Amino acid sequence: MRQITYAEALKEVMSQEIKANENVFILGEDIGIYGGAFGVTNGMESELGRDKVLSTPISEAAISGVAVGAALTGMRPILELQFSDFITIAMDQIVNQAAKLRYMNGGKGSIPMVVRTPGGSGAGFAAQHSQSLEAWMTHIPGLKVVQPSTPYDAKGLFKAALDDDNPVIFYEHKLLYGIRGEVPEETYSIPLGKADIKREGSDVTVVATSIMVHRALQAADQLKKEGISVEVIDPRTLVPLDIDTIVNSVKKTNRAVVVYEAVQRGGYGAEIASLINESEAFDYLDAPVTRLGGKAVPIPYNPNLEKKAVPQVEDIVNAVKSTLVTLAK
Amino acid sequence: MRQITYAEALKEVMSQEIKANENVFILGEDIGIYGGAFGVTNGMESELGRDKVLSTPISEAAISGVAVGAALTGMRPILELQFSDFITIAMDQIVNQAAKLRYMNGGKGSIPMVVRTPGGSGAGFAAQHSQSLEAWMTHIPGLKVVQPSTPYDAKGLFKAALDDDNPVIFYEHKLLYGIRGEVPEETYSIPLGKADIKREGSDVTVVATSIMVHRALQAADQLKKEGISVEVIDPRTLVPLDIDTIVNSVKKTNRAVVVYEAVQRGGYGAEIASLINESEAFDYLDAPVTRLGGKAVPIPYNPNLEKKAVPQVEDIVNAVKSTLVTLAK
Amino acid sequence: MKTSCANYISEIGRDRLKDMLYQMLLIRRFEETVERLFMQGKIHGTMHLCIGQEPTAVGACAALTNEDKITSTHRGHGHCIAKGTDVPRMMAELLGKKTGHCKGKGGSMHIADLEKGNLGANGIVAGGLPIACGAALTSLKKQAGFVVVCFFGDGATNEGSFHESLNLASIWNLPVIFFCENNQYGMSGNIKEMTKIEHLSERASSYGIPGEIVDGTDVLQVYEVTAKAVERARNGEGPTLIEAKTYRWKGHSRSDARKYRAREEEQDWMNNKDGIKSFREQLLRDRAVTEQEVIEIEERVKQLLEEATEFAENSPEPSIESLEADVYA
Amino acid sequence: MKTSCANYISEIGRDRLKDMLYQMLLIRRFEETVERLFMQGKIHGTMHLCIGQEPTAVGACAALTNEDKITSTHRGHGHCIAKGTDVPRMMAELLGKKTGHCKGKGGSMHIADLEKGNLGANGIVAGGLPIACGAALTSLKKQAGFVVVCFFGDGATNEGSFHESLNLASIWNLPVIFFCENNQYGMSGNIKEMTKIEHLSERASSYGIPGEIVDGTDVLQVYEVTAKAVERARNGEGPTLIEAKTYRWKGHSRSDARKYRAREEEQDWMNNKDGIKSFREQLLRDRAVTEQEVIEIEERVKQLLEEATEFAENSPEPSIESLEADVYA
Ligand SMILES: Cc1ncc(C[n+]2csc(CCOP(=O)(O)OP(=O)(O)O)c2C)c(N)n1
Ligand SMILES: Cc1ncc(C[n+]2csc(CCOP(=O)(O)OP(=O)(O)O)c2C)c(N)n1
Ligand SMILES: [Mg+2]
Ligand SMILES: [Mg+2]
Repeated sequence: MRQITYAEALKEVMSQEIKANENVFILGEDIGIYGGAFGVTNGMESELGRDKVLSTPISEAAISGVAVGAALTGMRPILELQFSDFITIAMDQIVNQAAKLRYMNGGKGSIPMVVRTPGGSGAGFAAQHSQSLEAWMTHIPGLKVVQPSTPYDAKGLFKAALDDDNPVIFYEHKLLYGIRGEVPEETYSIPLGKADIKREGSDVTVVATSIMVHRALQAADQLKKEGISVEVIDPRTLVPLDIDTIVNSVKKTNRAVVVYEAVQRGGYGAEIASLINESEAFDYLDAPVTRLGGKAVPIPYNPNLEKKAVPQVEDIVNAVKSTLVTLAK
Repeated sequence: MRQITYAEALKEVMSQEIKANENVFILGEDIGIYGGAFGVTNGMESELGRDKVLSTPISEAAISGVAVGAALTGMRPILELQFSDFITIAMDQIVNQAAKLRYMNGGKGSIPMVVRTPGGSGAGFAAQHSQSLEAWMTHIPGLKVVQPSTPYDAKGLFKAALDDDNPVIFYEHKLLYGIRGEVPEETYSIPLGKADIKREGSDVTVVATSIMVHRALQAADQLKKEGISVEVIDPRTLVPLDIDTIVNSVKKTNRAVVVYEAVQRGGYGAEIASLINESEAFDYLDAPVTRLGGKAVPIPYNPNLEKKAVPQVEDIVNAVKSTLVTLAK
Repeated sequence: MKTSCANYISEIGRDRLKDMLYQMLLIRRFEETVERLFMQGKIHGTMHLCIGQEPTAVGACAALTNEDKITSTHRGHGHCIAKGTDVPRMMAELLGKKTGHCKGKGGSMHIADLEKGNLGANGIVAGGLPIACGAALTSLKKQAGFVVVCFFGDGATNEGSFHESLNLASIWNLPVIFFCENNQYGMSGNIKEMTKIEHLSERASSYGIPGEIVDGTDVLQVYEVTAKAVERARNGEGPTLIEAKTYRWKGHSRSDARKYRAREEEQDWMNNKDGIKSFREQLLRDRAVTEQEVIEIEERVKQLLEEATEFAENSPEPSIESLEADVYA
Repeated sequence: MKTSCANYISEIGRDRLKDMLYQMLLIRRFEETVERLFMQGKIHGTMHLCIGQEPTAVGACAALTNEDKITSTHRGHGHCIAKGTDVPRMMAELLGKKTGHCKGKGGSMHIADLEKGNLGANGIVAGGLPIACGAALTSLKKQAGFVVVCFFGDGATNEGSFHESLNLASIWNLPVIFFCENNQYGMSGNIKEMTKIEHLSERASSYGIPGEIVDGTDVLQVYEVTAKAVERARNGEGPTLIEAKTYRWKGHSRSDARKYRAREEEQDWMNNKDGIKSFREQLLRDRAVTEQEVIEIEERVKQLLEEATEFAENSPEPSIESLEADVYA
C-alpha cells in the first residue's frame, strides 16, 4: 500500500470529509496559504476555498467558542489550535462550554467538534510550546481524548472523531508529523475506545501513547536481543479507554509499564496504572505497575536537557528491566 | 481556644500578613465592600484600604497576569479567583507564565504569589461553578497545590503559601467556609508537604482531601460502631505531597482508600494511588488500593443528583467495607 | 421622554404591543415568584433576578423571528421568556425537576431551549459571546438567514472574550447583535470604576462596527434599535453593538446586601424609570390598550404563574439513574 | 520625511545618537549572525528575527532608564539588545549554553534579564501584557518611579489579554506604555484582514487613553513619542498605546515561505524604508557622525558579534543535573 506521512494522512481525511459533508469546515490560525505551523493544512485553502478553510485572528478563546456555537447549530467544525499549549487560552470554551452544554441542556443538542492540536517536546521550542497536557482533558466529563501514534491511526481515528456527536480533543505530536506509514486512500473509521496491540509479547506489557509507542517499539527490539519479550499496547484513545485490552495483556504478562511523555505527576498514566491495579489483573501482578512519564520540569530549551526531560528509548529499556527484576510477591 | 470559621481564619491571616509586610496585597473581583462571593474578604477593604484590597474588573486573564508581573518585581500578591472554575480563563498566566518563568529564566527572579480559589460542589451552583480542578495544577511543574480542610490548617497553610517564593494554588471549598474550629490568634505556619493524620486507626487507611476529610471522619465514626478502625490522612498539600506519611500508614493497615471530590478519572487520587502502589507499601497491600472520586458527569443542578455526583459519607463507608472484604492475595 | 407608541400601533399592531406588555409583566411576576419560592426554600443554589430589566429582554426579542437565536446570561430568565420559552417548564427547571427544560440538570444559570432559538444562559461572564459568533457563522454557512442576539452585561465587556468576539464578528461580517445590558454594576463593581469611558458602546469603534445607545427602560426604543441592527445583520452588513442603559432593582444574587450602591439611586430607578409602568401608561394614553385589557393581562400572567408553580412543584424529581445520562465521555 | 536629528544633537547629544545607530546595527548584525548559525545547525528550535524593526526597539528603549522595565515577545532579540542585555550571553542562550542568560533553559523565546529591567520575552502572543501591568502596579505600590514598556505585535491586539490589560491599566492609571510593533502580519495573517480598522492605535479610545501612531522606521520619532508617553506615565497620567508602523524583512520564523505577501512589498520596505540606512544618512547629513565614525561603529559591532559567537560556541553545555534545578514544585 502507498505510504504517506502522519500530516498527509490528516490533511487527506480532512479534505475528504469537507468534500463529503457540507457541514464540515476547518478554522484556525494561519491554516490558509501558510498551511499551518506544521504544514498540515498545506494546500487546503486553495483546493477547498476560504469558505471551508477559515484563517482566524490570534484569538484562541473566540475561535474555540465559534466552534462550539457552530457545532451547536448544526455544523461539524474542525478547530486547529496551533500548539496544544495555547489551549490554556481556550479552556473556558472547551471545558465549561463544549464539554458541558449537552449535559446542562438535559441532553438536547449536540456539539460535534474536533479540536486538533499538536503536543509534545523534542523540537526545541522550549517551555511554552512543548507541553503534553492531554491529562487535563481526560479529567473533564464530556470530552473524548484521542492520541494517534501512526499515520494509519491518525486518519481512521480522525474520521471517527469527526463522526462523533460530541467534542473530541485530538492530540497530534510535532515529531510524528513527518513519519510515514501505509494509509488507504479511501476513508475508514477506527472506533474510539479500541486499543491496538502494536506488538505482541509475553514477558511484560508496555502501555505507551503517542510518540512513546514508537520509542516503546524500539525498546522492545532492543530487549528482544536480550531475550525479553515485550507486548506494546497503544490505547489510541484515552477517553474512552479500552482498559480490557490492557488488563488482558497484563494478566498474560504479569507486569506492566505505562509510558507517557506528559509530566508523570498527575498525568494520565496514573489513571491507567490505577485502573490496572483496581482490575482483576491486580492478582496477576508480579511487580508493581511502573509508570514512566516526564520529569517535573518545564521543557528546557537545550536539546540535551530537553531529551532528558521525557522518556527516551533507553529509559523504557531500563524501566522494563527493573520491573522484571522485581521479586514476585 | 477560641473557635472561628474557615473563612474567618483566612481573612485573619491575610489581614495579619498585609499589615506585617508592605509587599503583600490582595486583588480580585468584588473583594472590596462586597466582601467577595463567599464573604472571605468581608471588611478588609475598610480596614486596610483600597490600596491593599484591589477590586478588579471581570478580567481573569489580566488579573492573574498582574499577580505574576507584580510578584516578579518584588510584591507578594494574593489573587482571589471568585470560583475555581474561572481558572479556565486564567490558565495561560498561571500555567505558561507563573509556573515556568523562574525556570525559563535559569532560576533568576521569583514569583511569590498565592492564588486563592474555591472549588467544590454541594451549593447548587451547577456545572460551571462547582468543579474541582486541582488535578490540573498538580500536573504543572512549578506550581504548589494546597487544599486545607480545617480552619486551623487554612490559616497555617496560607501563611506558608504566602511565605513561599513560588506560585501556590490554594484551593478552598465553598462548603467549608462556614465550618468552625480552634485557631490561634497569632500567625503560624504549617509547612507545605506535611500530611496530617486526622484520625488514627489500624484496619484501613483513608486518604482524603478537602471536604472529603470531614466525610471520611464521619464514615470512620460509623465504621467504628461496626468494629472497623479507620486511619484518616489529610495530605493537606498535593504538591509537594507527603507520601511517606501515607505509605507508613498503609504499611500498618495494609489497605488504602483514596477519597476525593474531583472527577475520579484523571484526578489526583490516581497519582496518590499510583504512588502507594509503586512504594514499598505494595508488598503490604491486602487489597488493591481503592479510589473513590466523583462521577464522570458535569455537576448537575438538582440537589439529589448533585449529591450523587460526588462521594458522600455512605459511599466512603461502603468503599472501606468493600476493600476489607477483598481477599488477601 | 419615552418613545411614543402611536406610530407603532400601525407599524407592528396593537396585539404585539399588548404582547410586549404581557411579556414584561410575565417576567416581573416570574421573578417575584422565583424570589418567593427561593425564600421558602423551594429553590436552592442561587438566582439572578432581572427585575427592572424587562424592557431590554422584551424589546430586543420582539425584533426577532422564531428562527433567530439568542445567547443569554446568568441573569437570563427574562431573555428566556421573551424568546418564547415555556414558562411552566422553566419553573420546573428552577425547582430542579425532571420536567424542566434541562431535566433539572441545568438550573437557573443554564436554561436553554434550542427549539425556540435560545442557545442557553451561561454561568461564565462573557462565555456566550464566542458561541453567538459561532451560531452566526452557521447562519452564513448554511445561508439560513437567521440572526443571533447575544446578551451580556456591562461587566462582561471587560472580559477578553468580548474583545475577541467583536473583532471576529466584524471581520467576518457575522449576523450577530451584541446586546449589552448595562445595568451599571457587575456583581458589585460600578462600571464607571471598571472602565474609563463614558459609554460602553464606544468600544464598537475598535472593531469598525456601529455602536448604539438606547434607553433600556423604553421597550419601544429597544425594539426599534434592535430591529435596525437585525436588518443590517440580515442584509450582510455585519454586527452591531447595542448598549442599553438599565438597572437591576434587586441584588446581584440572593446573598447581596447591596452595600456598593445608594438606596436613593435604587429608589430613583424604581420610582421614575420603571419600564413596565411607563409602557403601560403610554399604551393607555395612546389608546393601544384599555384599562380592562390591562387587568386581563395581569390576570393571564397570574394564572400562568400559578399553573407554572403548581406544575413545577408537582413534577417529579429526576431519577438518580439520569445522573449519568446525557454525557458521552 | 524622517524626523531631522539636528534638534536632537543638542537635546540628547551626539553620543546617544551614535549609540542608537550602534544599537540598531548591532541588532541587525546579531540577527544575521543568528540566521547563519541557524543554517549551520548550531542553533536549533526556531527563531523569529526582527530585521527591519530595529528602530522600534532602539527608539523606545532610548526613552528609558536602566530602572525602567520592558516586557518583550517571541521576536525579542532587538528589545533585549536595546535594553542593554549582554550580547555574548544572549548568543550563548540561543546556542543553549550554560553561560546563557537563562542557563540554556529558555532559548530565543524566553530571554530575560531582570537586572537590566528586561522582564522577559514571551512565547505566548499577548502573554506579556498582563505581566507588564503587574510590574507597573509594583512601581505604583512601591513608589519606585519606574515605567514599563510592553512590546507586542499587531497580531497580539486581537487577543483577549490585550483588551483586559489596556482596560486595567487605564482604570488604575498604571505607568505602562503599550508599544505595538505593527509589522502588518501575524505569522501569516494580514492585519488588514484580521481587523476592520485602519489603525490599531484607534483601540486606545476604548479605554479612554491616548493612542499614537509613529513611523516605526524612524528611530527618532519612535524615541520622541515614547519619551512623551514615558513622561505621562511617570507623572501618574497613566498608560498610552503606541502603534509603530513597521515591517519584518524576514519570514515569521525559519520555516516561512512568505506566500502570504508580495515580493514587491518586501522590496519596497527593504529598499525604501530601511530605518538604519536612513538614520545613518541623516546623522551624516546633520554632521552628527563622520564617515569614519560609522566605519568604527560597524567595526565595533562586528567585533562584539565575533566575540559573542566565539564565547557562545566555546561555552559548555548545561550539566544534565541542572535539568531539575530552578523548579520548586
Ligand atoms: C468568568 C466569570 N467571572 C466572574 C463570574 C462571577 N460573576 C457572575 S455574574 C458577575 C457580574 C456580571 O456583571 P454583568 O456582566 O454586568 O452582568 P449583570 O450581573 O449585571 O447582569 C460576576 C462577576 C462569572 N460568573 N464568570
Ligand atoms: C497565544 C498564541 N497564539 C498563537 C501563537 C503562535 N504565534 C507565534 S507568533 C504569531 C504571530 C504573532 O503576530 P504579531 O503579534 O503581529 O507579532 P510578530 O510575529 O509580527 O512580531 C503566532 C500566531 C502563539 N505563540 N501564542
Ligand atoms: Mg451589570
Ligand atoms: Mg506582526
